[in-house]
Amino acid sequence: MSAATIQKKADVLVVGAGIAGLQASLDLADQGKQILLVESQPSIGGRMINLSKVFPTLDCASCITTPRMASVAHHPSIDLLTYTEVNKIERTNGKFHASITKKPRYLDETACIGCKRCEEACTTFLPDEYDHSLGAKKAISIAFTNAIPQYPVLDMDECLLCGACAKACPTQCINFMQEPQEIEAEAGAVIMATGYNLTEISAKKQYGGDIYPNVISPLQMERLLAPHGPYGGVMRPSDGKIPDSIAFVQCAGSRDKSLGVPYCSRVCCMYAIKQAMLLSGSLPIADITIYYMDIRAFGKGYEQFYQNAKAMGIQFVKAKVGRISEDENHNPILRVERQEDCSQPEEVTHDLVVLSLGMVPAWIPDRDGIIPLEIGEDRFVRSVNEKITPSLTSMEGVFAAGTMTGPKDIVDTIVEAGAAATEAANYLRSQEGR
Amino acid sequence: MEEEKKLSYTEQIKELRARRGEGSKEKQERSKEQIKAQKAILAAIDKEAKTVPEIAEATGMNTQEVFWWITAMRKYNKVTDETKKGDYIAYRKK
Amino acid sequence: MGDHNNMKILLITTMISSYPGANTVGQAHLHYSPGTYIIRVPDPVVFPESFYMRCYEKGIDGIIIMSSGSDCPYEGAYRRLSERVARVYVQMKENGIDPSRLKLTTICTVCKAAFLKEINEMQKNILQARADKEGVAA
Amino acid sequence: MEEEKNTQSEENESEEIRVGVYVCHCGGNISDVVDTKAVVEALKKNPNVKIAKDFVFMCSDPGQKLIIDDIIENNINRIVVSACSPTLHETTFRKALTRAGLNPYLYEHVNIREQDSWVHKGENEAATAKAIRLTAAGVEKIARQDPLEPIVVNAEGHVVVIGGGVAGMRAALALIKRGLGVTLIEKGDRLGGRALELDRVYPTEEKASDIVSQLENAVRAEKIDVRLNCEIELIEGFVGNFDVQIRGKDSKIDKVRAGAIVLATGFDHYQPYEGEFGYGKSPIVVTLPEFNKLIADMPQSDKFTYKGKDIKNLAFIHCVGSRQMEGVHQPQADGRVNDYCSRVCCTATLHTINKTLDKFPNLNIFDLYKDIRTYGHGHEDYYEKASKRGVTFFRYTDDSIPEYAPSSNGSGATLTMKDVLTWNEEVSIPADMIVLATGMVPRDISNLVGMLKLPTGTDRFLQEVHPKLRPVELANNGIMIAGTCQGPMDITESCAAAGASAAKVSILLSKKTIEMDPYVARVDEAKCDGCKLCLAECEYKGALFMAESYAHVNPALCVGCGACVAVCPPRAINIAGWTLDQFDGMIDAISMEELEPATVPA
Amino acid sequence: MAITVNPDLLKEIKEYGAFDINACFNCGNCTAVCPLSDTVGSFPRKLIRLGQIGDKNRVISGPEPWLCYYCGECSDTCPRQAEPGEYMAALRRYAIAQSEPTGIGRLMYRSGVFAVIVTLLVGIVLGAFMQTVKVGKNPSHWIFGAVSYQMIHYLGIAVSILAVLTIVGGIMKIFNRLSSWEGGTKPAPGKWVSALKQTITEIITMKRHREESPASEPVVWYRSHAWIHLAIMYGFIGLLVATTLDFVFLELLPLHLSIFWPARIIGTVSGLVMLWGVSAAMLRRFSKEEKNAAHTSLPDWWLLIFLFVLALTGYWLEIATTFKLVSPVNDGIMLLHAAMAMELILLLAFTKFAHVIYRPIALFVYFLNQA
Repeated sequence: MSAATIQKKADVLVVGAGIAGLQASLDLADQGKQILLVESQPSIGGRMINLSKVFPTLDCASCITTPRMASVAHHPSIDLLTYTEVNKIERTNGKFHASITKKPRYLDETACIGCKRCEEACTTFLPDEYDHSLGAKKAISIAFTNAIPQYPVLDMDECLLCGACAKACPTQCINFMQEPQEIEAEAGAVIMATGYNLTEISAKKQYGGDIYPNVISPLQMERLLAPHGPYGGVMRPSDGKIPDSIAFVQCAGSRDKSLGVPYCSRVCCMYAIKQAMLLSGSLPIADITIYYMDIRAFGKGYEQFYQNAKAMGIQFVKAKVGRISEDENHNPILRVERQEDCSQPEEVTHDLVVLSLGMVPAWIPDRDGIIPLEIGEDRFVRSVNEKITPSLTSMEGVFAAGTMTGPKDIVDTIVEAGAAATEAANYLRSQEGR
Repeated sequence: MEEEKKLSYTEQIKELRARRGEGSKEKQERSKEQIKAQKAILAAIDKEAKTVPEIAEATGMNTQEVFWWITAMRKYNKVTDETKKGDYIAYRKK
Repeated sequence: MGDHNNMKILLITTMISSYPGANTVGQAHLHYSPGTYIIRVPDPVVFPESFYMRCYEKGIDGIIIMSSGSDCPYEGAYRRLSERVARVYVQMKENGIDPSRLKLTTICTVCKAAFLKEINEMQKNILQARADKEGVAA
Repeated sequence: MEEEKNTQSEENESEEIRVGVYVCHCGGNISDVVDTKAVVEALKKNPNVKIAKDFVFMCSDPGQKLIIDDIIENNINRIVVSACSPTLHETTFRKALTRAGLNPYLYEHVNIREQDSWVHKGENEAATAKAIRLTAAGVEKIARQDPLEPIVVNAEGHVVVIGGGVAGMRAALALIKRGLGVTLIEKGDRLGGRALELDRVYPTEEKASDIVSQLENAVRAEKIDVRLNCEIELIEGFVGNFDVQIRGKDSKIDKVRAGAIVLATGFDHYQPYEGEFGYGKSPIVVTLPEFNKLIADMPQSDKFTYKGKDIKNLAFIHCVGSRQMEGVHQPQADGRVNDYCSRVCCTATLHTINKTLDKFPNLNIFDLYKDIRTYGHGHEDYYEKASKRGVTFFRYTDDSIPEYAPSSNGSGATLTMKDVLTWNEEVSIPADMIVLATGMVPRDISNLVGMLKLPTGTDRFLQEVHPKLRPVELANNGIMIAGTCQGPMDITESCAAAGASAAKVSILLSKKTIEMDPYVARVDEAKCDGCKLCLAECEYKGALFMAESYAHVNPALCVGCGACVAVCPPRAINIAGWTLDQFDGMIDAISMEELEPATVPA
Repeated sequence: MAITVNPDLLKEIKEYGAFDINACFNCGNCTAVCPLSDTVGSFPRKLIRLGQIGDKNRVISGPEPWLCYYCGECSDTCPRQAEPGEYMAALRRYAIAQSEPTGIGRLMYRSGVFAVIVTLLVGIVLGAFMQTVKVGKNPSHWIFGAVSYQMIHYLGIAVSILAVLTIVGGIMKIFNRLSSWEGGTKPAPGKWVSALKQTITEIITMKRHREESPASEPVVWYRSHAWIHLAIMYGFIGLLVATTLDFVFLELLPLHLSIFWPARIIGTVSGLVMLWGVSAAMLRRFSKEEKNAAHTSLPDWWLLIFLFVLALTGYWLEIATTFKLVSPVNDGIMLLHAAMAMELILLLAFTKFAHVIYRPIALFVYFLNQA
């Protein structure tokens, strides 16, 4: 009953449409290469589109990502597949063959006009993963307001099968019986840009990140700070209180061998400082404290950003938080050794606590298959010529960009995506000669 | 494919419900719970705006659950923000 | 609401931030007064002082310049724009136009709340300006 | 190009303006609130509108066919579609115009969904009035629109890379492999740059000399035009067409034409001032680069001897010349302090410490830091390894910078500071030798900066267009940056930047010509009175200039911001596609009281 | 006055264990996570840092090493796996070694071979010495066929006196050091009584120890460190009481004591309790499941082995006495039992066993300074 397999051909297959994949695709497509860009989520934009603002410029993340997303979506040389999984990529005779599955959204994308009438009609509420469960969505919904493309996804597992959405749709595009669509693609080169996950919020038991409602992840804080966030402001999840005292716990998921993440995640210091600055902007009287080991503001303009934050009155306390508990009002209590003043442990109560979690690879070859790339000790995809050509993977013709090779901030990701595009283009050219 | 398209929505739903079997009931129960929760909260803030702790007290639900529903109904334009009351925002039915 | 409908507010938006910002408000199906007219430009710095004065002459009640602020991609454009707006205020004063009928602000692509707030404030300003004028006339 | 424009405008004048208006229902999304029929009827009264129609889905194939048929059969030459946001379907309809043989810029998209029907639910009448005014404004705008063509400039398929360090070589290689011609210019007498000073590099522990020779051999194997001992004399021109004058060792000037330029001019080491932690006053105080050179060739030994003296206690001080604070540190020559972090020194220092302990395992090593910034892949391992090998760390702050005091016998020194790790107690650290982890400062390229008006930041490094999204491009179109001329980086990061800048160059030069948006300033020479007011407004060097008594625009350099437009008294200068006349027409339509058709002024 | 940094102290402490402590990067997690660290006694990082910069005086003068019960939470959660708990254990060994003047303790801790040789040598000497006095023709107590009862009696007293002397020396030294402890204050005299009360309560109940409950390893009570320790302690005290009672009432009582005689009951029950405790402790160390048992060193084993063998041989002798089993093997076991018991007392000041003296003193000082 499933439709015949669709055949596609491209110069380069790009896996992942976060900022790295978008940038690599654009850099290649603008050179005239045909790109097949595959994204597993319903919208492109990756992690970046859901951030509040970016450091150190404090540009609105969505404002600088949306144009790039739109350029990709409208680019004549980019064939974009969203809500699509890559199952396998194989290299035969110098060409890559990918088997790809387009997951059913349960609607006809060619007919959908993105009007959201289905979403309004739907009565089933679910936690919204784009707001990291802080907010709600419907069983049929468009991922987020500025999603690209503006097609909803129907969550068949949660659907009541009431038919309200189908009745509301002006184009009759809903199809409850839709099946996955198989796609076979051939490409001359591959760029992998599958991104990162945060370290599990439950990883450090002493922090109770999965138990205490007011101990949240940094991506949740991003949503609270975003102008279109779930609460319409910074409030805490347990009861909607506007917090007076907010703390950031640095290295809550990095530089910790007991968590199996011995490396530094590079971005946590800066995003915490950024969030702290944004908080002090929106909650001018709130006390904001960052508990840290070393402030790693190493990038261009980052140190100055850090010094500005200090000048704004954000408290930087050199201490690693040992444990977190909470009182009867769900106020988190941190236990720290405040070593700058004395050597003694101290308990401090805050209204809201952000665990500055680190980065782990979202996709790991030996766990998730698809394509057999070598990984390093840190489980990220390994570069075989790290100094000179960081985007080179262990497989000829496959290049990696962004956080799939290690933690990285946006600017380093974009630079590396450009470098990966260059490598892919040059590889294609070298293959032509053969 | 062609054949499937011809099925009307009612037929599609009937077919899928049959495939789903018992699972359907569970989802309908949950839906009833959801509607109940929304109704209770909306009733509490129909006449006057209330904060999350106040709604929780009025409805007997816990604050975290109330707040999630407020967020949900805020998003779908059923609830609107009113004035700030202390450290909390008061919400009113739209 | 009736008052609001006989009111014309011109929203000058930028291609990269406030125009998509207005779309975001639409995508969220939020409500604001229909007396609002959005035009988009690469950058509002293009308009001379006379453009604004002509608008008021033609019967536009209020103008909100929704710039890109620090996100502006053009060198020096925001500085020039704010300097120009200052000169427009002078001309407005000279011509007896209430200065609250012009506002320079920054709206991002997802600034839903700020967008609505600016419109509401402008409506209030316009009503106040009308009342003041009537008061003077009376 | 000028000629082309003229013929088109002539054509234009001879032609009657015939606008077609199409109002979309969007399957009820618009038509449930906006009375689309009323919009059509109102617009029909506009003298310029020859056809007005509504349709359920304009973006659908039958909808587009309506437009194409009207263009072909009814000689419609301007199109207005009132529908969703232009961000969704403007390109769709422009393509339809092209298919029908009409200039795609003769199209106006009016947003009556996101900015009308969706936000004015329940106020149908007002929403309809708004839709009429907005659509009329669209008609006014497009009636005053000329056909536009993209700006096309010639693109020389050759690149000049300035700087023969790792980043420069890396960029040159990527470009030549892409099929572009490359001239690589190096000031010194050999390729390799700062990497030549290094022994082994973190985290791969490769020999830096291997990296350099690997790159150098690759450069030599390709047809890269390598110019050693050469400097830039002059650069003129603009994107696609730069004229680069190169001065050789014999002062002979050679000219190269390039479509783009990559700057990879590198950095200088921070040089401590005399007396900074005893530097220059005592021979036992050296900088990290000096120390690396010193121990590079030393054999492994139980004893470390320096200047005939046994060294037992060796201290390293971080952040010398970096992360400086105003009022705390001595300012640089230009009166500013180096307030930036030099990024590489933490890992470089710990890398050196480990190397030192490999050779001299009996040394006591002390490390005085502010924050340990071992951020990158494998960096933290050097920190841990150094700790495990018994290095003692001390953390100082700007309130307590280590104080250097030579010991009374003159052979060693003591460093005294308040140690954060010891709850701010004062500690005194014996040191027989002190190594200062000096940072990076921008290399002096003031000749290039002046010549090309290159933007620099407050840190004096070259300033990219956008620190987040466009990190390897300068505001100067066609000039890219790679490596440490932009800010501190290590070899990996410099090479990645070189690859990224090669991608940007390839995009520019992949075809023989560069196509750019037509939305740039245009001067009506008949109106221009040569008052020059516009010149002061332009921030883009060479974009606007005076010649033959009127203003000229170089469309390759103009970004179309419109700053010049506003100051022109006779309205002689305008942004193509966004003229003030067009906006005036739109305001007329928006401000019309009765929903009667506005007329287009002659 | 600035502290002059001395990097050699840590090297010295490391000879007593704590082989990973250099990895420490002073984050302070250990102090913050420690359930017992507080404003009076802050550890472990404070002591680690003092070790790193080489402030020997402060390292050995504080009560902190004795306030730590080594629950393992700090080591479990240490981001650098520097084993701060193990460092605290090493500090206790270091402190014991620093408190006795002979240097034997120092050598025993630092060299396993030396420790074994000393143990064997002292054991043999004791055993041989006990053989010097021949048993009379009419032994009053037949089980002492191998050793003269009188010999045991008086040697026991002598050994105890010797032990007491070394202990007193140690106590004086430790008091001396604690008086220079920087965290210490001069509390009001009334405080002494309550501090003493708190100390005794803590020793009896081990409340602090039990309540430290590491979040990372929620163990059942009978497997918990505190309960095992309590079992060993009460078992040992019980046996000490039973033995003393036997000694004191020796002449008044019939020879073949019934196992229902109160002192016997105390001995039997205590022996069982201790045997269970010691077995459980040894099992924990074998399995190495918990962090705090992962790095068992010879001094830990030494004490456990001694207690285990003493308990086992004690039972053997009890059974032999009750059922009047006569065998040369019993004689040998009797000799072993007596020799080991005396050795345990004799080497008290030099081994881990010394903590029975030092910990209460440290606790007393701690409570004295508690607000």
